[in-house]
Amino acid sequence: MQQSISVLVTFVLVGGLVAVMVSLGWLLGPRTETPAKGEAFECGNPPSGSAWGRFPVKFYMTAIIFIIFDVEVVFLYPWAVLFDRLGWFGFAEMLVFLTVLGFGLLYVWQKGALEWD
Amino acid sequence: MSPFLFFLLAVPLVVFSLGVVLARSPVRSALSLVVALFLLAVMFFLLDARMIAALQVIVYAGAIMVLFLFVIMLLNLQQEPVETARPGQRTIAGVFSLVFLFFMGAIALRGLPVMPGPGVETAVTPSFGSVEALAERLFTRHALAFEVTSVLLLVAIVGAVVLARKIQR
Amino acid sequence: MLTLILISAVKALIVVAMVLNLAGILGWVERKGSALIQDRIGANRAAIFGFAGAGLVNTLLADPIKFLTKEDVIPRGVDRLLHTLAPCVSLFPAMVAFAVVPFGDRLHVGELVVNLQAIEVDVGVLFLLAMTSLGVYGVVLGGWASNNRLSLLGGIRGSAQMISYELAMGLGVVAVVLTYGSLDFQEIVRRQGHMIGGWIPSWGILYQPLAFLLLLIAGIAETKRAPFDLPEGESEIVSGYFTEYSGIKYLMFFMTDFVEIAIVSAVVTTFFFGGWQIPFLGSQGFVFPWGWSLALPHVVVVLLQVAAYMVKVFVFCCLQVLVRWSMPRLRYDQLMWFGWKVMLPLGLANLVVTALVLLWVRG
Amino acid sequence: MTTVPASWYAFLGVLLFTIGALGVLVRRNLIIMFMAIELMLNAVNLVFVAFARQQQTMDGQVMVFFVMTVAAAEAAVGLAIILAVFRNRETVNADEVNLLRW
Repeated sequence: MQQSISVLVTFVLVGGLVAVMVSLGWLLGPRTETPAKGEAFECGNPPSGSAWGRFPVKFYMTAIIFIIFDVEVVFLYPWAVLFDRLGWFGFAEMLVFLTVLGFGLLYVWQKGALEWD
Repeated sequence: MSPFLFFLLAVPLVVFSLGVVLARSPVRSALSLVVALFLLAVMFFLLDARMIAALQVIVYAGAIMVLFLFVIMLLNLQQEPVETARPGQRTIAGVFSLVFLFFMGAIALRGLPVMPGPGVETAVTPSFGSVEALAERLFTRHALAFEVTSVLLLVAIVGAVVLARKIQR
Repeated sequence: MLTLILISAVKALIVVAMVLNLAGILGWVERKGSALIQDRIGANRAAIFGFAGAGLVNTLLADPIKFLTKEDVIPRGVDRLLHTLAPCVSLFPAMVAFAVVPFGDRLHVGELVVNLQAIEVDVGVLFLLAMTSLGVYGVVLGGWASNNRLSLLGGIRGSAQMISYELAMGLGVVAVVLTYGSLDFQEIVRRQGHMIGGWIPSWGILYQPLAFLLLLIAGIAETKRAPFDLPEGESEIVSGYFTEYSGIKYLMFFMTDFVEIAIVSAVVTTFFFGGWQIPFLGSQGFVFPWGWSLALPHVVVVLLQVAAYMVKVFVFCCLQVLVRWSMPRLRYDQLMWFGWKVMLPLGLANLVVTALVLLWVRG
Repeated sequence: MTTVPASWYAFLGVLLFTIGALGVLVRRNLIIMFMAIELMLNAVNLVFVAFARQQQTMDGQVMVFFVMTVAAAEAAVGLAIILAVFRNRETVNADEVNLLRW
């Protein structure tokens, strides 16, 4: 109960602050649009072509590997909290889990998915 | 959770879910989903699933949706032409959805009171929803499922790397 | 119910005021600090009547007013909603994340017990990680909604960097959680209250030195500051993902940077340096091991603890400013190499060793 | 204080699930279809959490844990497939991926 209230109150307060900041800037700032202002900034050169190009697949690979290991880390939190009560059983349990995923890490490492050039 | 709070969360939840389906640009669609997931996390929190709420944000909003956004940006999809639906596809889909909604909704609203249990209305024991209670279940009763999960993740990572890697010609 | 809401609101206001002031002060510290390191005067107009110390006040007041009255330029051909949303989703989670760190012990006011922590959740550590993991959206959206290839490059670089170091950060956090057996910040701070042998405070740094390094480095990488400032690399991609931002929205991105510094400092302080704990200060006052003691009223004790927390946080903020201005920037491949091939295995090894030691010690 | 019965959560879950299903049926963009599937998974999560609260058992929350894991694995592989499809056919439109159609 208390937990929910504190979370909701803080959300509302901080959200309100952010909204006020944005709307104040919108209200107080001048608005004079010129064609040159709306152009993308490319160090003074006129921008050429669309800004949205395709990106190397490397970034995507990073995100994909991150997802898998993020889930792994997520499983570690409850385990860490209960570690004292689980004892050796918990340790063995997690060791198996980590070993299996360790193979995953070795695989992506060996396949060069972590290499950047 | 009081009805006021419930509707305060449920109405935007439905609106943003519709946004996922109806938005023209994939980026807006993805962001609607992020907001919907965040609202769901708040709902989980209010339902005493605090750990699940945090994990919902960490895993879904912080990892999975980032990957979605990456792919949308990576493939530069925002100039996608208007989608072509086959004739009658929308009608059929709409009819099926309505029928499904009607029957499942009826079950949800009418079929549940016979279920045993004290109901959401009652207060829960303080330990309910705590990390210890969750971990205790996860690492003892569901230990096998937990271990199998690691294999699932291993397979997923191998599969994803194989699929996404550049094909050597 | 109403009192609960009021207390929560007051605490949240305190934290927000704290973090806003800290951001302003840090902006000034950074300018003056960098000038000091580079042997310049720096920010020389930010003085009042020639007194440079007053420049701080000037920075705190004049900067926001100036930013507010600047034009908010939105480039042509962008999604205007997303362009406006990006700084908001950047600042919001950062400020909420700061609110979950406790800034003092319980304060007793008559019958009332106020837990000096704006967001009191029993899964505080996870809550903080959840909020910081949302920070990546500000970067991605800012880069994408700018119609500028430099912004997009900065955004993609930034998000890949943030998610890479999030793993190492998570592993560092798990090691700490393993040591204290709790996800509650207050609990973690309380566990650091006693003295080892009566003399040495049992702060986390003694138990988890490697996790401290991991968390600090990953934290600096998450804030995207030098030596990890590739997303904003001035010499190549102008200003990274906020190149196309001006006025208050620029300030919001700027503030997010400083709030993130504050979060890293707060987390490091809480996990490894005792949070609000002061050595030898108990609930009744100071009790020194050489026999002296000094009784203090409850309010004074609590205020001292709050002050200690703020001082510790500020020291670590200054440390990060110092790091920024004394380290050369990494190359992107080095950055990724460091995150994935050094930090991640180190974090895993630290975790396994910690678990083994714990099993051995606790039987 | 009045509270909301479990059936309302169940109905909300059904509603979200239907919206997700509608998205899969109507949209032809593979990525959006995929996001609709994620929405369906989350509708189920909501029902799990609500019933866990009703039955006062943690098993429902543990199930959500596993659903999330599966969703993560699914997203990784699924998006890799979309990427592979896009590489070969330059499209993410489900109707144009018809190499195996009769």
